Amino acid sequence: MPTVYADIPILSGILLVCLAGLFLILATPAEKAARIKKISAVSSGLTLAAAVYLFFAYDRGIGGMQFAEKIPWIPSLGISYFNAVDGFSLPMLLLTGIVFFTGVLTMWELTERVKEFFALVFLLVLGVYGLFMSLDLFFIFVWYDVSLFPMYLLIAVWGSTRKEYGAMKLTLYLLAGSALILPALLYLVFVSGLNTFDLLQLMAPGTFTPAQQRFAFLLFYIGFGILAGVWPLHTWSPVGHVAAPTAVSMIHAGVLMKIGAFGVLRVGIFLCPEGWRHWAELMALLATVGIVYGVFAGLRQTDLKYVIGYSSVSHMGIVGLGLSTVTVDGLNGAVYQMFAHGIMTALFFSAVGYIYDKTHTKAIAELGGLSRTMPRASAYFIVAALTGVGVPCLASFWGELVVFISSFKVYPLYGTLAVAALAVGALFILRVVQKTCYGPENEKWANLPDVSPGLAVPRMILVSVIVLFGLFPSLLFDLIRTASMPLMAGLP
Amino acid sequence: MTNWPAFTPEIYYVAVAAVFLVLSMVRADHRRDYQTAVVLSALGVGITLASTGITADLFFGSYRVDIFSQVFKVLLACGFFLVVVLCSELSGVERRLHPEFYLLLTTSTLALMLLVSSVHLLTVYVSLELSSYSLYVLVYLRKNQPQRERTVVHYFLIGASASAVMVFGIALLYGSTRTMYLAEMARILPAVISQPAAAVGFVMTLAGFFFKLAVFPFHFWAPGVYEGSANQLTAYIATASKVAAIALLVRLTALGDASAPLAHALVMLSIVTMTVGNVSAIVQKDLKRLLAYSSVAHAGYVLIGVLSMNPAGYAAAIFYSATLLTLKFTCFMVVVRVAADGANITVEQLAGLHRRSPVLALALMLALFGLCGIPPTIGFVGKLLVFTAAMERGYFTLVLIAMINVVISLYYYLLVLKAAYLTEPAPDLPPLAVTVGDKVLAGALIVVITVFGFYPAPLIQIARSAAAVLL
Amino acid sequence: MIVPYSHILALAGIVFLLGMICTVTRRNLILMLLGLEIMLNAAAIALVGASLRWMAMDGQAMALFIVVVAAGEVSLGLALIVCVHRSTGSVDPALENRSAPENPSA
Amino acid sequence: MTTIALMTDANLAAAAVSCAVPLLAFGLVMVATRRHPRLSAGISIAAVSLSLLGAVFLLASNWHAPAPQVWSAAWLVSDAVQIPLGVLLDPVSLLMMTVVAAICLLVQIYSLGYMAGDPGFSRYYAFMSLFAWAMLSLTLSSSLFQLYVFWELVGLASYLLIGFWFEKFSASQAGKKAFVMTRLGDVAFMLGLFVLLVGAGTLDVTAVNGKAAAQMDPAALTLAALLIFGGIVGKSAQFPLLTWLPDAMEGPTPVSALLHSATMVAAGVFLFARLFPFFSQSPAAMSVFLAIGTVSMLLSSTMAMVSRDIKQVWAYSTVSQLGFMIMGLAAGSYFAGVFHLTTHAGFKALLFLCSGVVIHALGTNDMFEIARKNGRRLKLAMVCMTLAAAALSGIPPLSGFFSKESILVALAGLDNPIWFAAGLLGVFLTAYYAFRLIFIILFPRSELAEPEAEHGIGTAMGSALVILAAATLGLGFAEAPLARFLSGDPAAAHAGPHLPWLPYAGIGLAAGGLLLAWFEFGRPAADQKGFVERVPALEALFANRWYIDAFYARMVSRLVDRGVAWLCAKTDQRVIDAGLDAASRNLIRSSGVLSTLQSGMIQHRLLVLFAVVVMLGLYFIA
Repeated sequence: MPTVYADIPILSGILLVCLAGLFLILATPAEKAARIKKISAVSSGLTLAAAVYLFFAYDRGIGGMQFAEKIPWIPSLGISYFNAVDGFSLPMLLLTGIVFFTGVLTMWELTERVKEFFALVFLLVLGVYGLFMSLDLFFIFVWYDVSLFPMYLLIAVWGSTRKEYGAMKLTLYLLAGSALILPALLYLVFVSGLNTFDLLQLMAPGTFTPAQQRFAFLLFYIGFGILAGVWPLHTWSPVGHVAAPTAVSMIHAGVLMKIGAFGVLRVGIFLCPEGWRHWAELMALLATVGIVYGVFAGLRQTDLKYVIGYSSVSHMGIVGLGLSTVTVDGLNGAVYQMFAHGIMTALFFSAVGYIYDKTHTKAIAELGGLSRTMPRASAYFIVAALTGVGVPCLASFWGELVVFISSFKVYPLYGTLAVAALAVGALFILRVVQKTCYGPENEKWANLPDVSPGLAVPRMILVSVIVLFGLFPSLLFDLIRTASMPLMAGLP
Repeated sequence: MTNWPAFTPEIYYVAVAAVFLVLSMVRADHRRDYQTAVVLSALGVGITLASTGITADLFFGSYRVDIFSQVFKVLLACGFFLVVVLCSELSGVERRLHPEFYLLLTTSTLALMLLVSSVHLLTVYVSLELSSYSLYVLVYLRKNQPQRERTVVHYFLIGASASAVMVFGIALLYGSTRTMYLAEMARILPAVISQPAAAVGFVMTLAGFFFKLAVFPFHFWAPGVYEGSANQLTAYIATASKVAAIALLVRLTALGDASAPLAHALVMLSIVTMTVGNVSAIVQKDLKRLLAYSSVAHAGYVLIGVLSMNPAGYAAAIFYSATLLTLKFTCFMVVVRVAADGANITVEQLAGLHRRSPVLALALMLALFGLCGIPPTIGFVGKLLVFTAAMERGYFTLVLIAMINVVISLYYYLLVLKAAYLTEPAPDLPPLAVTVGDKVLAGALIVVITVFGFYPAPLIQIARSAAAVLL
Repeated sequence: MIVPYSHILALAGIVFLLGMICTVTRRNLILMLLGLEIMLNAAAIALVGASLRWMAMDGQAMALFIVVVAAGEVSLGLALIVCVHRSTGSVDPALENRSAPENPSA
Repeated sequence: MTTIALMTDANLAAAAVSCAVPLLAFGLVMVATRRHPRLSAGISIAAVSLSLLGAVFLLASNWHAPAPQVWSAAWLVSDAVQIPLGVLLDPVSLLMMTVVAAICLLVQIYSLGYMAGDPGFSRYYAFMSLFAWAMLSLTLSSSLFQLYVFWELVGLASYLLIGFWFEKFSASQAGKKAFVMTRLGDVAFMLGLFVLLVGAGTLDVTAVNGKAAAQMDPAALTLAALLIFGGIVGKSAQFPLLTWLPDAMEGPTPVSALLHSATMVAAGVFLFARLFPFFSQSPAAMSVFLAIGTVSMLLSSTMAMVSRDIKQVWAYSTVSQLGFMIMGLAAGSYFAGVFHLTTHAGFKALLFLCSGVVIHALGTNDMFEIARKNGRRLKLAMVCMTLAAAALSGIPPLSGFFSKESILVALAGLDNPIWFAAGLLGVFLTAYYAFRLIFIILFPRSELAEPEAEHGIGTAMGSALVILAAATLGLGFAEAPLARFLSGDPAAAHAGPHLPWLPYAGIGLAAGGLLLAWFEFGRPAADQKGFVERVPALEALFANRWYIDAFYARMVSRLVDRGVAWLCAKTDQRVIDAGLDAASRNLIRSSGVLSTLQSGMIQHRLLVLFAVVVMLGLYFIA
């Protein structure tokens, strides 16, 4: 795969914009909430614009790593500041941009400790962007943690039900993951004997013996898998999602969970293809259990956000299943599904967040008839739900379809189970839709305002993205293919 | 022929000690004492910085001035200066005793400086004792602390036993190597390390520094002393004396080559130490106690670097000591500022810090994340270096256990964070007396913690060159 | 030399152990201090023996230093004990345990 | 290449346009014109009439060229998985397309009157356009993946339209039920596609019908056929997934007319016809289909015999007619099935629209109520309904007679007479329940309620009825040309043995049913109690849909909700989570213990200290 270096460091530009936003926010006095919001909106919008530009400027003919920037950072350890994007990371960047921007907009009505909130969100997103674009193991780990530790405060301060428990659980869980990742990273760096943290150099075939790859991959899989909500390490996710405030659940379920899957892909699969092959069966098993388990556990939930949390577990299971097939199709489907699911959950949480802000309840039993009182809000909710059910021409259908086909070819049993879970999934999500949106108008909520045009903007963006990629999946698939095909071709 | 200029810093600190001796005889005036102390210690930093370039052997080669020692002297001077800065109102100690406090602090610092350059077991022993004795007395100076006697007695007894063990170890070493010069010992020891006497002696010699560093089983004093001594003094014990101890530990372990049993013993010690420290820190309510246990845990992490017994490991340990200095000091700065009346504070008393002083809260947050080694803080780089060194030796399990410990530690650090950021302050609390100077200091610390956490290359270079002279 | 080094070493070791045991078992601060001194002296014996073994002076020098430092240690220790006695009226470390329960947090 | 063809080739252009236009209408209405109901209606009607024009044009231009034409372009290209977006023009797709477009147009015009003044008017037309788009594209799909996509989309449209009046609990419930039950079938469908893909390596319709499937391992082929048929069962509400259709009647009546009788549910049969050559390669599967079709037909007829709800009756009859079509196809007569599909679309839509008029006017579904409220006042509706009912029960010379007869011929051709017998029984029952309803409404027993405020049926609704009635009358005589168009030779109309007596048997049984209905409900002395109602057990059985629904309800609540789901949720709380929490609690407890251990008497500490030192010493000495 060729590596094309950038004339203008756009990638660093994105990071710098986040950083600048962060400092601007810190510099603004806490009373000027409006200005803080404007700053965050503008800078997040800039990053989104950059991401979109990259998405279209990326030369799909050449493929490989593009817009690369490399600066030696800690020479004595062979650490370098190395950013680049390929067909895997570009969709993730775009996703991050969209979710970040819309997330900021959805929190427009926040009043409590605005300054700190947006500062932390910027820190979080800085880490996310960095992780997706970094090709140096040191930085990958640094960004990984940078994107995690603001979560604690974000959830514990601005969250809701059982927030401190949820925050603590989530943080410990995820950093337990990093406790496995760091040793594995160092292990690989040292057995390679190259004294470099450069991913591209390390991934040269024959750097690691199969045994080493098997060993390291397992650690990566578990470590990153926690963040990707792999069963049975998923229990932080519903709790955390429920506790988190809207924008944070959007970013978290929308982007952070993808970091886990992306980490497995970028670090685990890139460095340890042998290990990948070796553990694929296990991955498939866990993923399938996750898919089925998620929908069934979701059936019993009475809290709106718990429902979404479990549906995320199930959908991320689909991603895992795709990765476990060790085929180009599986990879494509998985990455596409990561993108689609990100947008979908973002929309889901933004809709639920709005409903919660107005009704102050997430208990499904208390809701109902919202389509009458707040038609727009429930419309967004229904669109998200239908996407989650996997209705065609809405984004996530294609990812699921491709994953199902490839997994059915490789693991007929798991594939069948995963497809069968669709029916239950439909039952469980439509039930929620029926109980919250449909039914007679609920006089308790009769005089609640509907989504104001301003707040409708982010949600409309998400909806249109879902429809766009639902109608033209090739936009994304052609891009992902440029990365997945050489990867699989490069495998021994 | 002795090269006196190389000895300037030590002489300077002797002079400072003399000044305070004089001050302690005239009528006490705490403002005056404070200002003098600040000025003099700042000057000391300058002098030590000036003397970094020098290399010399003094006193028949029993005292060595080189980049290694000078780096540590700079660190010690900085630690001393920072601690002194914190003493603006030293309410933990009676006003009339302030000169003595500074005097003993100075002598202890002096002793630590002597310690880091001593390359002869005799000098090592003497300077170690000197620093310990000043500390014993300093701890006793704490005002209205009901149990100070027994705190000091425990400290003293454990310290004395540790030094006894150390002396016996020295005797054994000497008995099996016929020399007390570390340089020569480095030549001879590898040959004889297989003899039990030599090995036992070696480990027993380390005991003295284990005591200072609060490595299991010499750590029992830590909680009591941290809790029982004046906040500023606790800051000093947690930073400066640790730094020196690490220095000597590195110097001594540089002698013995990595003979398997020795390494294993150290691995055991470090694992037990960090686990004991972290696990027992979880339930602590008193912030200083909690920090005491956390520094026990950190002693364990440092040991990882030391026991790797390779240049990277030594560099890592050196870097780590600087890290500890910064991070621990930041925490104690917060402690000192929050506990205005000089009393101990519990974790709950941090409540609403983010309201009462945002900058301190931010500094505390970064310091805590640094202590549990989360990027992008300097603490993470320290851990990374240590683990890298261990990994070069192939101690994968050790690193894994250490990381698990990190996760455990995260729990109680987050509890502190929670108190500082989540809980609202009690309404009747007086506003924190945070001067501009404090804000600047806190800001500087924040910058150091994050910037060097993100771009540590220069510091790492210094640490490596310092470690290079050992071999 | 007349006595072989190993014997001296054994003697020193025994004395050291005795000192240890004294320190651990005694309930009296003064006696505990005494035990510490004994340990130091054991070290001194070992050193002197060693310097005899190598026919070199610095062991003896070290021994002298130890004696001196031990003197300082004793003075400090005794001063502490006096303070303890003032505050608790006893020289029994256990007594203070009763007088003040330690570690309220745990 | 396809893009160029789009410019040059009239057929492709017409097909593309007529498929795409309703989608545009949908988007336009959803985004722009929700506030202006009339405008939205105008847009979507214009769109669908454009599609109809296109369809008619295609039908006309290909009337003499039955050679299928295919265009396709890549929609999604992963590595091995490639999903094309294409157009396949062949007789069956053209015919279906025309039928769909025509009925869409009629129903939308009809809805102008029926839905007038509804708060969700625009939304209604948006969904209608959505459906039109999905259904038209479904008919023209060139590959099975594409077909599956639109198959799901029509399901979505049906979900949205059934639940159109979402305040009604029963409506939203019915919508959910419809979606989930069809989804059950679709899971099988998807798996079948996968098996087919793995076996035949392609999902292109022509290829699957051609050689590609031929070299498949017969077992796999049968498996694939059965699984795909699962989709048909779901969509066309066949046994055992037949109970969602009656509930679907909760939607507005025009919707029932369009989706749940004429077109969408017929999509299943369409798929059968579409893949007929493929299915017919597996005799085992075909016999299963035959059985399922027969069972569904008979079961639903029995259910129709006791229902009091007029729309329910037509819904049951839809199921049974679909079953009839499937019987025809499974019996090997491609033409019979498709022909019945066509005619059925006409008269069943007519039936629903007429009932719609009645319901709209009298505000009740209950046939006795309607009779009491003097429903026969509505002359046009009554005439058309009777006509359509006659067609339904196969009375000559109406369209239904011809199509049914051709199916019966096909059944008679089978060596096992039971299917034929079942078919004849079906004819009898159909006539019986159809005219039971008609007679009940026409000859009210109880005294007439005073006529209330008159909802005159507008021109919009009336015109639709008339057109459909005309179709019902005329379509039958189009048998021969249709046969030639569909399968090349006019003789295909009567595949199977030539039995001169057969038409008379059919007519006779239909007449018998009619007479029985007259005897029980029509004649002045009748007490309007059917022979089934006289056997309470039987009536209960039929009225409760043979307890199929109860069975499903129990399954869902017992097995899914309180079974697996409960298990999973509990595992999450009680095992995984609780385990971790317990672990951390124990850690904290141990921490308490440890820190007390470390704060004992000084001697203890020293003891530990020395002990460790001694142990280290021993460790080195040993």
